Order: sequence, then C-alpha cells, then structure tokens
Amino acid sequence: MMTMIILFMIASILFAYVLSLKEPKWGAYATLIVSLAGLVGVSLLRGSVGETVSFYYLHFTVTTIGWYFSMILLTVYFTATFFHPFWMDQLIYPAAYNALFLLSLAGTVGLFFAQDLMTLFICWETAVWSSMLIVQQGKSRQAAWVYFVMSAIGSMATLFAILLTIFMSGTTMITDAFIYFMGSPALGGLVFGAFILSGLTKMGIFPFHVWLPLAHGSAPHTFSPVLSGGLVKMGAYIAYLSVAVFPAYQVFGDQLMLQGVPLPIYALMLLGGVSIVYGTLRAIQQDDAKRLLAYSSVANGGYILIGILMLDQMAFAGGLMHVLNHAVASAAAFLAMAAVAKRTGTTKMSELGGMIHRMPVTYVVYLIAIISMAGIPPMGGFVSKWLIFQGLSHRGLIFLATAAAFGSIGSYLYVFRPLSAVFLGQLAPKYEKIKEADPLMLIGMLLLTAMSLLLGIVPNVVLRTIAQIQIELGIDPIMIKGTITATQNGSVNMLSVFTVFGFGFLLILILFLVLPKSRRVGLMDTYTSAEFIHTPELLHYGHHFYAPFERLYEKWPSVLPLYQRLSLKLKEMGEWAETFFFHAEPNRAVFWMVLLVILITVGGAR
Amino acid sequence: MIQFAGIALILIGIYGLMTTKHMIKLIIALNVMELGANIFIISIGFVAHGLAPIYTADLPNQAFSFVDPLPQAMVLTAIVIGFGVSALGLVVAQNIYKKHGTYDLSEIGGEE
Amino acid sequence: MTLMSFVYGFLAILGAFVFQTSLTGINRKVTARLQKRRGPKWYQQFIDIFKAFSKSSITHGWVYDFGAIMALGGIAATVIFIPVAGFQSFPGLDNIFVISYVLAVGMLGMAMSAAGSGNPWASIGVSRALTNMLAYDIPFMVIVFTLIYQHQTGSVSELAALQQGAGIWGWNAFQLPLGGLVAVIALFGMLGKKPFDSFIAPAEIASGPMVEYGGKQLGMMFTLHELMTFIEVSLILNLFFGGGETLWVYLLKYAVLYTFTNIVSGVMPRFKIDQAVTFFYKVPLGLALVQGLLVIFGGWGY
Amino acid sequence: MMGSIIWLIALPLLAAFVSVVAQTYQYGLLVVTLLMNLLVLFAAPQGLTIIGGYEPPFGISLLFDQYALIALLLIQVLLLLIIVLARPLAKNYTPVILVMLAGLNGMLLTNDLFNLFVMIEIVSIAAFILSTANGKLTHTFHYLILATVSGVFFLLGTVLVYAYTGILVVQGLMMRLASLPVALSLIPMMLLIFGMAVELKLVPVSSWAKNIYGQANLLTGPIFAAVLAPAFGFVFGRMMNEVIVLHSLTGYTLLVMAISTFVLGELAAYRQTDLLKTLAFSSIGQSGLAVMMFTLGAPWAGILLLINNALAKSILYGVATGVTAAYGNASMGVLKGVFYHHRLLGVAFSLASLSLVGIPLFLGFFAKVSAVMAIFSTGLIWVPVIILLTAIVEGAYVMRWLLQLWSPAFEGYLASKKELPQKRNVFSAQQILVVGVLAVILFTMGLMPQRFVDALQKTQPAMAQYEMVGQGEQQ
Repeated sequence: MMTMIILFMIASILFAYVLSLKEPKWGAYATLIVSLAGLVGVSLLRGSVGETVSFYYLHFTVTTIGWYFSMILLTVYFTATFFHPFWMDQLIYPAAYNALFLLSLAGTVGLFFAQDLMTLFICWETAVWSSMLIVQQGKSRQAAWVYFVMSAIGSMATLFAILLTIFMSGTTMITDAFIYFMGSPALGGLVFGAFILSGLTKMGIFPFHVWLPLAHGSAPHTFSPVLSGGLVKMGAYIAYLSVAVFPAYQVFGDQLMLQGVPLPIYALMLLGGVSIVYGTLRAIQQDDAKRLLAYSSVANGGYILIGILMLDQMAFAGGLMHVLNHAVASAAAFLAMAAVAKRTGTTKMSELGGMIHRMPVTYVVYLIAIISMAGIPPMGGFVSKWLIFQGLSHRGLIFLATAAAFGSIGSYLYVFRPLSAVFLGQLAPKYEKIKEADPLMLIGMLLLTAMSLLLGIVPNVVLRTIAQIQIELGIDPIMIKGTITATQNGSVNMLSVFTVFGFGFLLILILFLVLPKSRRVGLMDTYTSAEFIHTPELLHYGHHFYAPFERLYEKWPSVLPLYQRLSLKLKEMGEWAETFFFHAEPNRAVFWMVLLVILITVGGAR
Repeated sequence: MIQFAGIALILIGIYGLMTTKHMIKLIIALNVMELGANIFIISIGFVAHGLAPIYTADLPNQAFSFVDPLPQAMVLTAIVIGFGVSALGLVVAQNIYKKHGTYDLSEIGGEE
Repeated sequence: MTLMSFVYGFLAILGAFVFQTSLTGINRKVTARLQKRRGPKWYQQFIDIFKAFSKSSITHGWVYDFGAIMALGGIAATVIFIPVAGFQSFPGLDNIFVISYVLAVGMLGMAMSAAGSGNPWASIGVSRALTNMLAYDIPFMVIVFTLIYQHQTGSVSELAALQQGAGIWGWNAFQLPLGGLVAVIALFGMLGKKPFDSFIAPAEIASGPMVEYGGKQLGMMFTLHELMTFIEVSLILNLFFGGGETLWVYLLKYAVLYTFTNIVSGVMPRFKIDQAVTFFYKVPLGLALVQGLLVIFGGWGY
Repeated sequence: MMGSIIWLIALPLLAAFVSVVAQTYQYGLLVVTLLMNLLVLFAAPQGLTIIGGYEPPFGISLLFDQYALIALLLIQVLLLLIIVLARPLAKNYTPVILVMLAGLNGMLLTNDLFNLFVMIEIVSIAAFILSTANGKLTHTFHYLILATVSGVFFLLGTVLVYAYTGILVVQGLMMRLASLPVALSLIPMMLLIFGMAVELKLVPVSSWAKNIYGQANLLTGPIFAAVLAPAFGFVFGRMMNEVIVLHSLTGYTLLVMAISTFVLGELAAYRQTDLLKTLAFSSIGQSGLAVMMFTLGAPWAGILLLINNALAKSILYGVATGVTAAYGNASMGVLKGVFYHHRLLGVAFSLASLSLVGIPLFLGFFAKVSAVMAIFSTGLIWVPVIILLTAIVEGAYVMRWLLQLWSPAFEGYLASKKELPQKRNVFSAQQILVVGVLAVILFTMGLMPQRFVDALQKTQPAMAQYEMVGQGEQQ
C-alpha cells in the first residue's frame, strides 16, 4: 500500500508537469485528483500501523502520529487544489507550480512517515525548497528568499543535530537514536536545541517568525492556505519528535524544574508565549488580510508549541488537536481571502468592504473559520484551546496562561478586522458588479467549513486518535466518554453545548420572526450625526481599526531589521575579506604568503 | 655557504615581488627568486671534492664521493620552466603595455 | 439532557431577564437619587424594551438581523449554562472557559450585526468594545487560572460550592483579596460601567455599537444587555463571593453586588479606551499576577 | 598497444604537436584524443607503471589506482563536454588545451614528486595562456606571478624532501617523512602546502581567482572551475594521503586557511551582484571545503565534494557565461527573468545550484553529509557548526540568484510577460544538449548516492595513514 502511494506520488508529479505543459488547466485538475487519491490512500493506511517500506535510500514506516499529521496536510492540500484551475493564468510557470505543489505534498507526507533521520531531513528539505519555488511565483521574490534563508537556519541546525545523533548513537532510526542522550544532558541539550530549531522556524516561533508574514502574505493566493494550514504544521511534527521521541523530560530530568517543566523546555514554551503575544499584536496592526492571517499563524504556532511541549494529558492533546483545527480554519480563511482576491484583485482591507452582499457563501466560510480560529464554541478551535488552558492551569504555568489568554482575546480583535472591513460595512461602487466565487472553489471552502463545525461538535472523533498517540507514548490519554471530553480538572460535552446554543438561537429566532417585520433600507441610509456623505468609501471604517490600541505599541521595535542588519554585516565582512584577501594585486598575496611562511618557520623553530 | 646565497637571493626576489608594481621589475624579481631557488637546489646535491657521477674505471677508489646528479637534473628542468614562464610573462606585460601604455600595474587600476 | 432541561433553561432565561431588568430599573432610580433626581419608575426598563419590540424597524441586510439573532441567541444560551445557587438546567456544562467563550459568540454576533449596518460609528464602537474586552479579560483570566490551579476544577458550580460553609471568610474575595479586587475591577469593565464605558460614549460616537438600531433590533439589544449583565455578575458572584446556598441568598448577594457597581459607576469619570488598556495592564494585571505567583509558588490559600 | 596508462600523457602531447602543424583538424584532434583517452582509461590495468626500466626510487613511475581513475575519468569527461559546449572558442586554443590535458593527466598519475612539480608547472603555463582568452591581461599577469611564486615554493619543498629522505617517490613518502624530526620536516611540508595553495585558491593567496573566474568566458569558466580546480584538488588529496605529514602547527594553519577560505569566500560571494563573480567566490569557498576534508583525513568526502562541485560548476559556468555573453552583462538587473526564455538551461542551472548548496535529493547533500560525518569522527564538533552556518550563507546567495533569474517580476507584483527581457539566442541545440547531459549526470549521481559513496570509500589507498590534526605530533 505504502509503496504504491510513494510510486503514485512520483509518477503523478511527472504526469502533472507534462499535462500542465500541454494545458495548465488540465494539470490543475490533475493536482486535485492526485491529492484526493493521496488523501484516500493515506486514510486507508490507518489500519497498517507499523508497516515499513524502503524506497531506495529512503525508509518509511506508518505510525499513528504520522498518519494523523499526513491526513491534516493532505486535507489542506486537497482543498487548496479546488482553486488551482482558476489561478493558472496568473502564474508564469503553471507547469512548475503544479509539479512543485505535488512534490511538496510528497515531501511533507514522506516527512511524517519517515522511519530514519536521514529520510526525515531529506523529505523536510524537499518540501521546503519546492514550496519556496512556489512562493516565488507570487508577489515577492524577497519573501521567497527570506523564507528559504530562515528555513535554512532551522534546517542546518537540525541537520547538525541529526548527524551528531547518528554519529553518537550509531543508528539512524528515529525511535532508537535519541535514546542515546538519556545519560548526557549537556550533549542532549545541544542536540535538542538544534533539532527543534527547524520546527521553531517553520512554525514561526518568535524570533524566527519574520519569514511567515512575508511568505504567506505574498505567496500565490492558492498556496498561502497550504503554507499556513499545511507546511507550518511540519514544524509541529518536529516539535513533537523533539519532546516525545527525544526523551526531553528524562534528559533534562535533573535540571531546574518550574512547575514540573524542566528549564530548557520551559524556555521554549516561553518563546511560544512570546509568539502568541507578538503575533497577536502584529496581526492587529495589519492592513493586508493575508498578512494578518499570517501573523495569526504565528500566534497559533505558539499555542501548538506550548501544547505539544507540555507532553501531558490535556495540553498535549490540545496542541495536537490545535494542529488540525488551525490547519482547517486557517486554510479556510486564506481560501476565502483568495476567493475575494480573485474577484476584486486585492487583499488590502482598506480597499475592500461590503463583500457580504456579493459573496455571502464566502462570508460564511470566513465567519466559521474565524470563530474556530478565535476558539469560540461550537467550532473546533475552542476544544483545542480549552484543553491547552486546562493543561496550563492544571500545572499553574501562570505566565504562559497569561500569554494564552491574551492571544485568545486578542484573536477576537484581529479576526474581526477582515470580517468587518472586507465583508461588512459599505460596498464600494466599483465592486457593485462582482459575483460569488466559482462553485468549484465554494466546494473546497465548504468542505473545510463543515470540518470546522464537526470538529467542534464531535471533537472526540479526533481525540480518539490523539488518545491512542498518548497511549503509545505512555502518558495518560485524554478521557472520552461518548460525547463527553474529560480531563483531570474539568470536562465538556461539546454536543450539549452545541445543542444548548442551538436552542438559544432557535428561541431568539422565533422571537425575531414573531415581532413585526423590518423594512429593508440601503447601506447608505444610516445615522450620520447630520453629516451628509454620499461616497460609500468614506462611510467605510477600514483604516486603523484599532487606532487607539495600536498607538500604544506602534513604536515597538520589529525583528526583521535585526536580520537585515545581520545580512548587511555579513556583506560587510565579505567586503572586508575582498579588500584584504581577494584584492587584485599580486603584491598583497605574496606578502600574505611570505608572512605565513615566516610565522610558521619562527613558530616551528621555537 | 652557498645555500645562504640562494636563500638571500630568494629573499631579495620576494622583497621585489612585494614592493614593486612595475611588471618588468616583477618578472625580474621572479627571476631572481628562481635563481636563488636553483642555487639552493644545486647546493643540496653538492659534495665537497665530489666527482661527476659517471662510472669510470677508477671508480672503486672514489666510492661514495659522487656529486648527487638528481638536483642538477632538477635544476635544468626548473630553469627551462622558469624561462618559459618569464617569456610568457614578458609577452603578457608587453601586450598590456600596448593596450594601456604603461608597465605599472597601479596605473592600470586592477579593479575593473 | 431531557425535555425538562430545555424547559428549565427557558425558565432560567426568562427569570434572569425579569430579575435583571427589574434590578436595572431600580438602579436607574438609585443613580437618579445620587444625581439628586427622582428617576423613572422601577419598571421603566420593561416599558422601554417592549416599546422597542412593538415599533416598526429597518434592516440593513441579512447579516444585520442574523448578527442580532446570533448575539441574543448566544447570550441566552450562556444564561442556561450559568449555575444559579447550585442549580443548572444542563449539569456539567458550567466549565468556566465554556461560559466565557460562549459569551464571546454573543459579542461576536453583536459586533457583526453592528458592523453590518454600514455605520462607521457602530464600527468604532465595536473596535472600542473589543479593545475594552482585551483590557479587562486578561487580568480576570489570570485570576481564573489561579483559581483553577488552586482548586483543580474548572467547574463554576464546584468553585462556588467550595467557598460555602465557612461564612464570609470562605469567599475567594477574602481568601485571595488581590484576586477579588481584580475581579471586581474587571466586572466594571465587563459591564461597561464607568470608568470603562468609552465604547458606548453617547457624546462622541453616538452610543457606540448601538447607534444604528431601532425597533425590534434595539429591543433585542436591550434584552441582550440585561442578560449579559446577569451572566457577568453571576460569574463574579459564583467565583468570588460564594455563589448562593439558596436562590434568595443568591439573588440578594447579586442585587448588592450589582447595585454596588452601579453606585461606584455613578461617581466615576471615564477613561479613554487606550487609558483603560494601560490601566488594566498596569494595576489589575499586576495584582493578578502577584496573586497568582503567591498562590502557585507561595502556597497561599492552601 | 592501448593497454598502457602512459598514453594518457603521450597521446595529448603528440596531438598537441600535430595540431600545431595540422591547423584545420585541430578541433577534431582534440575530441579524438579525449575519446581515445577514455578508451585507455578503461583498457589500462591498474597498478604501478615504471618508465624506462628504472625501479623506484630511481626512475619515474606512474601510479594508476582507483583514486586516479576517478579523477582522470572526471576530467576527461568534463573536458570533452566542455570543449563541445564551447566549440568556437576551443578551436583557437586547441594546442594549449592538449598540453594542459597532458599535464593534468601526468599530474594525477605521476608517482614522483619532482615530476609532479613539472606537471603542475605545465598545467599552470597552459592555464596562463588559456586565461588570456578572457581578454583581461592584467589578471593573467596577476595569476602568473602568484602561481610562479608558489611554484618556486613547491620546488624548494620538493628539494628539501629529497635532501632529507633521498627519495622522491610519492607512494609511501609519508612514512619516511614521519620518521624525521619535526624541526626538519616542518619547513618542507610548509613549502609544499604553500606551493599548492595558490592553485587551490586558499586564502590568503586566492586573489587571482576572483578576476580569472569572475570574468571568464564560455571556455575558460568551465575549464577553470570544473577541470582545473578538481584536478588540483585531487592532487592535493593525493599529497595529503601519501606525502604531507601534518604537525600541529602546519595542520592548524592549513585547517585555518581552509576554513577561512570557505567562510570568507562564501561571505564575499554573498555580497556580489555579478553572477560570474558570485560563482567565482563560490568556487573559492568550495575549494576551501574540499581542502578541509583532505586535511582532516576524510578523502572520500573531499572527493565527493570535488565531483559535485566540478559537475555543478561546469553547468553553472556554462550557463552563466553563455547567458552573460548573450545578454551583455552578468549583473542582477540585466539577467532578471532570463530563464523564462531558456527553460532547459534554467532547469539545469537550478539543479546544479541546488546540488552545489547541498540540498537533499541531489549529490551535494550527500557530499555535505559525508563531510560533516567525517569531521565528527575527528572530534572537532565546532567545524561542522562553521560548515553548516556557512552553508546557510551559501544557500542564501544561490537562492537569491535562482529567484532573480527565474522571475521577471518586480518586487511586490505578480509576474507578467511584459517585463520579460528581449529574448536573445544563447545556445545552439547541440550546446543545450551538452548542458542537459551534464545535468543528467549530476542528477543521476544524486539518485544513487549510497552506491557511489561506497565506491568512493573503497578508493582510500590501503596504505594511507591519516594524520589527524589535533592528535598530537608525529615524531
């Protein structure tokens, strides 16, 4: 089965490429069919956990966690492909786009099923560079470049850790190799820190987040959902490996413990907390909807990191589930923005408005997505955030809990921003004529919407898999009884919550219908304090939505300039080297050579 | 003694290479350096009161007092190579002169 | 989950509405007395609401109505979750996070409906309301985290029950005085009472999110406001003032707490919205963190 | 008749003389010679070939083993492809290329230290002449002076080795030298190292490479970067295996030189805005990495790096010089988006640059991994850190170029066909085919790295005794 999937993937990459050369649209449909086939194929692997297959120098094995992550990724990839046929004319290399899309898909799936460390790294890098080449077909080359460089920082650290591990332990198997560090906290700390770095960069954890808004904001609209919903989650898998497979809690067992968390892990969690706060604050500031969503990915990456690093009954389950919830919600939100951009040509919130009157289904998709993203019941995002909160308050990690609370409430602010500025408010006359997104696109988006809703109402479907992962890791599994999700310090029945919510809604709906019917008036027919304004754009509140709040931190330094300065410093060092050592004068080189000869001779004579 | 002469010549050559930017002078300095190296090599094979390394009838009387022939062979080759390089260097220098009207590298401006 | 649960739920909504609306009416009189006025009749609030319901109204599109329904529906559902004197229509759904997040559905619906009206004043009001929420909720959440850590339960009714039986000193407000103070300050923010009422600010942004409402939508917003007040005051009551052993004790405590906020509010000036944020992040958040650290690392409260 | 390895040197020399006379058939002669050399490579038996009947240590002998085979094969194949690629230019330089080929083959085969010096000088002189094809004579002069000075150093080193040991046979010379007192062996070793440093482009004597590589044309670029550079690398590898005894002083100096070459070369490449200059500094850096590997006693990693670099650079230089010639300039602004018109060249270029950086699925990755693994076994954990940090810089500039070359779009906008540069003719179909063949070779090697690495690990000469830096003096 596994072999078939791998061969199918490789064949389909070539097939999609050749087909796209002939006619880009066919290639786009090919990506749709291929990713659907991949989704079906991988979902069939659920039963064959433990099966291994070697493909040349790559070794794969089916694990529950790998299956779980692959399903998430494939879902996101699959739904994004619904948009492909409509975007082929915007790309200058459509064939390359389709082929690289499938290559990155193969890379990510391979990553989750990797059995040995080399396979892990190879798949990781393949996914990175292929997605980088896709990002460059969007609006910005700089963004693709920053994406690659930041990823490279993480990848190289991880490569270092992997090679050191292989060298030290003598085995490449992921499950066996890390055991070596049980007795050596110093070396283990080095490997742990280096290994998780690629996960941190990929998830956009605080000082490494700079690529994320750039890349997500300027990637082709069809690929931003994959970046945010899919590829970022590769980082979560690395975080999982470095805390669950790498015996981090045992290795750091004799370190300073803070509420049961060893200091190195706590430090990483704090970084996650900083990401939550930072991502939230920056998201509130953005004017471009995609950049806003990108910063929200930074914040949500923080939740996932904290959750996974807790490695306990509640927050760990929450972290893993949040991977899915955020993937689904974020992909849906990005896709909705893509649909808007397809019709209007922009994602700038200050230029849009009133889209709900032209694209109501897209609006609903976005609404459900942000409800889930903000962690409001009855959508999936609530369950995972709730589990993380319960876990944090159980351990008494108060600073992280503060950050989590801030990110949670802050998310109301930023997710409401596009809702209000893009979909609600005044409709500009220039968008008077636009139509609802194409039905094919709507199918893709509505699939995700349905998933968000289902995850919120019956989260136990997913939590069952997570509980199994927890059992495999030997930690207390999350408790599931029917529709009740229970933890040590609280339980929730999402189906009941949904029912009660529906009941309340129904009551009020009846009340509303019983009361006298309202008269429909235009949007411009509003109370304006006796001012007469006839331009809808002027009546649209889209600029600096949270101006008073933004003013409080607008002068805070940004991180990107630090990296720019570093890059400049490197260039200066290069210039320095060029002047000193690569100067086009024979005399200097002779001087250096003679100087060294004399130094060595003198040194040797001593 | 002769070794020191060789080393001195090498050092003089290096001094020239480090200080001048005149192409002809650079080639001269290079030649001085090579000369020094050659003298040094010869000195390696030198045996006081040694004979030419040719087997003759009265060989048994002078056993173990040959001059080592190998360094001489090396020097011959090295001289030829040095000659080739100098010739090439001079041609290059002359062509540069034709193009730029000067032998001084600093006047041509090495960068671009 | 039986049919009776739904009936009880409906009665809870109705009861909360009647009780809180009467209390609002009484408090309008109290405020008036503070300002040396006579004030309206105690049932004036009912009159206002039912008058609004009966009037003809306008709508700015489906999301304007849908948002209002979603807001009031969400808030009504939240009322059902609130344990009143230990009684719950649906047992087991009173997790503190569930309550505070279901509350957000109502908030979101209201914001959506207001922004959907196309009136920029409404949007400004919404932006201020959300900012205000970001300000007061963080210190409150920190205290909630502390409570859950201390008692190892997230259930509101259990937390309330744990305080009972030891008299006044058993209340969390006295067990954790800093936390209690923070919670009361946060309550002012939640209720939009002065000094944290800038999102309504009738003088500058024409009564905030509500600016565009009239007729039945306005009536629904009034109802929503009453129910929301009930939820918020009940939450603080249950978490910090021991809830109530019986319904009457509960309602009495409730009335005292609400009237207290109203009286204090009556003599307060108003923060600008960014001042409110700065204030909440300086004083209450600091106090909450100190309280939390004392509980977690200092073992206070065990 | 063809069974002797000596034909590898004799044939090109003969052809060189003939080519001077028979001017019309020059190019054909070159191709035929290379093809015959390939035949000889496969026909000749491995082992020691003694010339003129003098047993070593008295006569000159040629050592043809697995190591030499790989080096020779690489060089014949690459040179063949390069002269087909740069046919119009190669025609004018046929005798020089033939002499250079003889010198290269001799350099890789010879088992005599002085003979090695002679061959290096022959190759150097040929390289000087070849570099005049760039049309920048001052740079040739610069190169000439430096290479000759280092040649003198090499000669002195050779002579001192002879003076102390009495033999010049490369194979096993290390054993003799190791038994010398440090005070004696230090200076000849140092002189030999500096004798090679210029051709290896080691800092601080690599200044010539910037301009020779940086203003190369379709002929000189690939030949310098893909033929000469690996050839000298292989020779250095042989020297490290068989001759040079590293003391802690020379060892650390060499290591520091190699590391700084790698780091500074890549940093200088990072700031370039000229494609050819970037590639020039990248060549300098890569050479430093390979030298590092040989220094630390990991020849197979060094060989892998050399092969990867040679193949990648042949493509990169081929495409870069071709595109530069067609579009008039190698600057970022001019070459923006050119690959839109030249898809196949672009794909080959991308493949080569990904492999150069060491990105998985390509040969360069396995080279880099074996390099790092080899260094771990020496116990120097900080060296891989430097290598991997520098690899980030390397990846950064290579990717910057790739992105610019592929995308004609302005920053902040989607690409549209309006911004594309005017299409110019870069390569004929035949030349594109050559680039394609090179790319296929590189890609195929990346597909079967394990087999390849295994084969390379066998090439370590059995008698080789590595001297680890930091493992103390060998008296």
